[in-house]
Amino acid sequence: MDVFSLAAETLVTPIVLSFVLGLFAALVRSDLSIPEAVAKGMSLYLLFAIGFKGGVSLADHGIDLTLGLTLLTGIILSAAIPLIAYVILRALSGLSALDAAAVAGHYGSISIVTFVAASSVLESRGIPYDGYMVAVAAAMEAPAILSALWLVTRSKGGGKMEPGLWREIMLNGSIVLLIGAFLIGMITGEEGLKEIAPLVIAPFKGVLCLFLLDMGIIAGRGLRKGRGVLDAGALAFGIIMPLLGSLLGLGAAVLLGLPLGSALLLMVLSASASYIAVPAAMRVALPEANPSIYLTLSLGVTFPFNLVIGIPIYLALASAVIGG
Amino acid sequence: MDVFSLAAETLVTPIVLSFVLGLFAALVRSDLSIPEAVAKGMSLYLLFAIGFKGGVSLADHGIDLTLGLTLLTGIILSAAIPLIAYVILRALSGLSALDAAAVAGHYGSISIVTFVAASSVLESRGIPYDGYMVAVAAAMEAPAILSALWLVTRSKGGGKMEPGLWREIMLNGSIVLLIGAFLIGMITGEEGLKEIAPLVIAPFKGVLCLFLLDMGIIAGRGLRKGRGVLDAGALAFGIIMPLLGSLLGLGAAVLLGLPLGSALLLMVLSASASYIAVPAAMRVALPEANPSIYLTLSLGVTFPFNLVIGIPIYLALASAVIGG
Amino acid sequence: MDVFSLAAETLVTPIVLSFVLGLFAALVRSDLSIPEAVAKGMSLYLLFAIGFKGGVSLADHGIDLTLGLTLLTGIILSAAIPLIAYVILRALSGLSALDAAAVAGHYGSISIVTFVAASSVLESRGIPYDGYMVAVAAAMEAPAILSALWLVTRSKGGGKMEPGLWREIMLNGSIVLLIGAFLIGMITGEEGLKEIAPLVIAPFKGVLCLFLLDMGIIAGRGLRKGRGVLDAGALAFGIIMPLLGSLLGLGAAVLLGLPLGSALLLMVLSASASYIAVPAAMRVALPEANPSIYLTLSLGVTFPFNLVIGIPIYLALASAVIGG
Amino acid sequence: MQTHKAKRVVITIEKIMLSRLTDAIEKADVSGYSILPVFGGSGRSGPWTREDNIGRGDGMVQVICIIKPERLDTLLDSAFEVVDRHIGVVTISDCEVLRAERF
Amino acid sequence: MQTHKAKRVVITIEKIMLSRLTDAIEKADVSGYSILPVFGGSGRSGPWTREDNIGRGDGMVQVICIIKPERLDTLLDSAFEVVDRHIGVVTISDCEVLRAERF
Amino acid sequence: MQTHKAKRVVITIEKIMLSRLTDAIEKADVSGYSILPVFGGSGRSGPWTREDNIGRGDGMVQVICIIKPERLDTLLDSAFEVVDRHIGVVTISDCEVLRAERF
Ligand SMILES: Nc1ncnc2c1ncn2[C@@H]1O[C@H](COP(=O)(O)O)[C@@H](O)[C@H]1O
Ligand SMILES: Nc1ncnc2c1ncn2[C@@H]1O[C@H](COP(=O)(O)O)[C@@H](O)[C@H]1O
Ligand SMILES: Nc1ncnc2c1ncn2[C@@H]1O[C@H](COP(=O)(O)O)[C@@H](O)[C@H]1O
Ligand code: NA
Ligand code: NA
Ligand code: NA
Repeated sequence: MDVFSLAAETLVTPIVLSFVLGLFAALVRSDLSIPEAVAKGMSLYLLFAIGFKGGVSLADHGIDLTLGLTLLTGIILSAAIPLIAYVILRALSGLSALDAAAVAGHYGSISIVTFVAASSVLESRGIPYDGYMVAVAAAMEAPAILSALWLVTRSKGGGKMEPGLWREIMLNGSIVLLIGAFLIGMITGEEGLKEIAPLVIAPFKGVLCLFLLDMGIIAGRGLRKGRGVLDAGALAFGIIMPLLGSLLGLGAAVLLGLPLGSALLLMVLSASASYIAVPAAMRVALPEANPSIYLTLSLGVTFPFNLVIGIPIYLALASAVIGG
Repeated sequence: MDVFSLAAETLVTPIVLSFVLGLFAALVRSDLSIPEAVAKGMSLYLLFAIGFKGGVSLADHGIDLTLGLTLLTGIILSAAIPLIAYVILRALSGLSALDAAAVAGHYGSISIVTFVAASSVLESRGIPYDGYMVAVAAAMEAPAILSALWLVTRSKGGGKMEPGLWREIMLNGSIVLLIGAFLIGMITGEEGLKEIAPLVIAPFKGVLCLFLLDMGIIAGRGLRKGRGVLDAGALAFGIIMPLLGSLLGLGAAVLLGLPLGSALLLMVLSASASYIAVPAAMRVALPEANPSIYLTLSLGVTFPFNLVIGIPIYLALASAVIGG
Repeated sequence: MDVFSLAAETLVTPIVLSFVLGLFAALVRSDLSIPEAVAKGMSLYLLFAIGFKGGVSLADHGIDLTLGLTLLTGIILSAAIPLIAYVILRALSGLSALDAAAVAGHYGSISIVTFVAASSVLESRGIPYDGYMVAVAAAMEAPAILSALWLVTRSKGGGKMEPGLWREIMLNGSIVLLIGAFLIGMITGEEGLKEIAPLVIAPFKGVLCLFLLDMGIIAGRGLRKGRGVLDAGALAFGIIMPLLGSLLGLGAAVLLGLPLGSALLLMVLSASASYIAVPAAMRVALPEANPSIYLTLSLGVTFPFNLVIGIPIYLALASAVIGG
Repeated sequence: MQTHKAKRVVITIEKIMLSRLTDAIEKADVSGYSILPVFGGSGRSGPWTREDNIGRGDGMVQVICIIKPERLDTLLDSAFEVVDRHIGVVTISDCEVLRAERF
Repeated sequence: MQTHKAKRVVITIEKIMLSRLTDAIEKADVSGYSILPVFGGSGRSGPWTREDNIGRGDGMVQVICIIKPERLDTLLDSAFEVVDRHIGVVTISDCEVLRAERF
Repeated sequence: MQTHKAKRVVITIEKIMLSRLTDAIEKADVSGYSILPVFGGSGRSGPWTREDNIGRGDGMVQVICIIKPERLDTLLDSAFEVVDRHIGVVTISDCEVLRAERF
């Protein structure tokens, strides 16, 4: 199956269309909005569910060496990608060193919703993937922040690590919930899953739709406010970087000998950019960097690109290289 | 089956009893309340679910001429009913021209929860209805507002359309979500439904119960505060107008040749009164009109009447006239 | 099966582990938190669901004399336990008469989540219990408050019943919803249940997990702030009192001739302490009592004890005495 | 634009006491007030946030009354009766209002 | 620490009118404002809380502008046009600000 | 009713900086503060509302301290260190308090 029919097929799922609906609503300035508490509730639900399912599937398949190696690879990718991103960004766009470093940090980290969207594409095509990829996602969240701060210190000595910030990053609610639910899934296994499957499995995709509706609304509002903030070079970066990231992920997956499904997920993790954890850390550590720039790029450009076009491309690539 | 046993049967469903529980809680001044964000979240869920299901069912049955004609009829009903309501209200009650116009606007528009309650009665009796009735519901939301404003301008020159208000009405969150979900349902069809049915179908009635609990609480509080605001004539209007509206809806349904289920829904749309979209528009366009009057009538009198007594009456009427 | 393997088995359920996760997150000062509105929404859902299911099961099995007698027993236990608790607390700890009375009131009242956790243990072991135990839970909520206030008036004349407080307690949202849903379940029976089971049955345990996650977070924060507030005697009370309460409940259950499942639930009701209704009443009636003391004891000590260790012990005890 | 002298009274109080306080305010014939949610705080009884309690009942609110200066004492007396035994803060400051006919 | 004299204008208004008010404020060239949620209140049109409406749309908000004293009249004129026919309260008080270069 | 002179300091700051600010306030030995949620606003960095972000983390809050006048400078110094590089507004105004023994 070629990329285009894959993309077309991905495009007409309720998940992607819900995102498009939210985008549309925001762009025409409808007052459609999801209450803050409900959006946060849905994100807690999604994290709990994917963590739990990942843990259960690990319990089923057992722990092996690949797990450890893949975790390590994820950490290295997360730390290395910002350095590459920074160089590209400085070459392509007119962003200041500070803003470029802040943006770069986002691309080393990950978007868990893109990860979930990719796994649901895998599921609907019956391609298996390893449960521990959820743990890899968690491991890739933070290293990129360190790299971004290092880039800033190197270039002008600012951006020193505020006391307490490191603990805040490592113990932020999303990571704790994801890892915690993962462990609960691992411990309680299929037994536990049977009890709570009607909450964590059955309505999962529906909730994901509503969550993507919210993301569409917010991305759309960001685009309305952020237009003018990005030059053409920065925009190009928002498309080129995920493609490049996915290739790095693919290379790593081949080296690790990951099967198709897990390889796709590692590509998606490398290709996606953070829009929750990293922005929060940047506001504390680099308050002078302009949030409109990194949020518009990561949420307004790269996220939709990955969701709609990127995932099918990455899957076609991975199938071609790895087979399956 | 006669109206009374139908009414009795409707009355003892969890849906209606939840409303009664909420009403009771408010009237005895219990502090039972649903958080604002949760109530709004439930209403977004309900709109998404009914829009989506409507769209899927349209995709199944295809588009035909009746759809277009029914939409047009809905718009005409929505625009015409306020004029009739205004005349009756001025005759029956002591309300000022301004308040009467504001109330009239509510009765041309619709209550989506009443619509949903009626469709769930149809479903539990196995009576089919057309998916596009959801689109008719959306189309009937706004025209009534224009009629109400026209009534005011005619009578004393106030109530000019504030700039931006018209866009706000047409693109209000509920309409955008309902129509958007309808389109998503249409595009993704049964395939899409299968993916998110565990969210949009399975728990639907349960969520509706909790939502009606909330509506009962708010209606009860409104009745406690609003007592004294309505004279006997206005109260009578709150019962007579839905009956009259349902007859207009029935007439239109017969002309259009709608089958029993869809006819009932058109009756219910004509009979029900708005308590979300129209009040908001009135606060902007007619701030001098007293909100207690229109909210108490629409939510405290007509909504419970339709929910408990109206729907069975309309169904009996429609069965007698249309058969089925 | 002995207590230890029972405890181990209870310990590794998603429900208990979710609580532990929340506790952990709070103790390491993660910012993981459930939005207020979502937590309140979940508690409304849980109350509606258990009330409804209790009512349906009563409708199935019919009302008999035991119901009335058990209700009465529950009320007596709720009123009597604070007197015993007060004496023990004054003997064991250095708390003032006022604080001791406030704490005592909490132990006469109940924790509905502990009740639910116990019923889910019964369900997973296939041990039946009577639906009306939900009504007993509701009846045991308030009498303890009266006893606590009586203890205070007796000792120093403060704590007079503020006007309106009694109505507030009897008609507080939780009681109204629990009883109301119970009645709705009774009236609509299996028919009603079939309609809303996908909401009130299927995802119940999953929601309970997320709710316990929230309780773990709050209990953990309370423990962090409350350390230093309790002396060793008070801490000991937090373990001894539930054990003693469970014995009182067991004795009453034997006298009433309750079957194993219902006996366990009566034990759990007697053993558990309130952390919602009673604290609120105490803030109004006894504002000088220190909330850290009663909240830390009831939520930080007794609740986890019952959840993890207590329930298996009580079940072992009840099985030994009643058989089953 | 024409403005009028007024007093701004802010009462920070536990939410469970709110209805008692507004009853007292109304008894003092005060024509209007607004209630602001308080997210958290700290005082002699230590720090708290709204997310600290299961029932989430024990948060605080701020009740703000804009009143004519001559009404101040009556209001303070009524409010004090409710606030007295309970935790909370009462502050008074000067302000000007537009549209004084409104209160 | 160096402070600067400023005016604190608080406009309590229905949420549905908020975007019209902020448009007016921006037209008056006011450099900044903050919006506080209002949980409930009471006035000539009776008591209300945010939980009173199905759409929960008709709550109120407080818009707070800290401005240079010389800007006051322009702001009040613009705001008044929006508030005029609608319910709501406008108060003005004195304050000092840190970092006046910021507005 | 007996009242006492006090200062009302209002610090509008990003929520992510809140715990750092309250730590600083506590280090300055300030006896109490209240935190109000801010729903949205506008400033040099443009308009925002709490519903604008996925994580919904970057909203702002208002920290209100009622303090004895002689404590003002210590508080401002401590607060300024936290607010310095970050966006936010600090205002000071006069008020009277009931029950001054409380702080
Ligand atoms: N000096 C203060 N400034 C502002 N708010 C205060 C102050 N003192 C107390 N509060 C508020 O009132 C609550 C109770 O104070 P307290 O009675 O001292 O424990 C605190 O948690 C704060 O929300
Ligand atoms: N004197 C006042 N002090 C504080 N808030 C007020 C006052 N008067 C009115 N309000 C607020 O403005 C809203 C509308 O007032 P009104 O237009 O008088 O009904 C009330 O519900 C309050 O939230
Ligand atoms: N003059 C002002 N009056 C009230 N709030 C302000 C003012 N200026 C800034 N703010 C608040 O502080 C936030 C950040 O301001 P700024 O640093 O200027 O972007 C704004 O979004 C407002 O919430
Ligand atoms: Na990445
Ligand atoms: Na209608
Ligand atoms: Na008990």
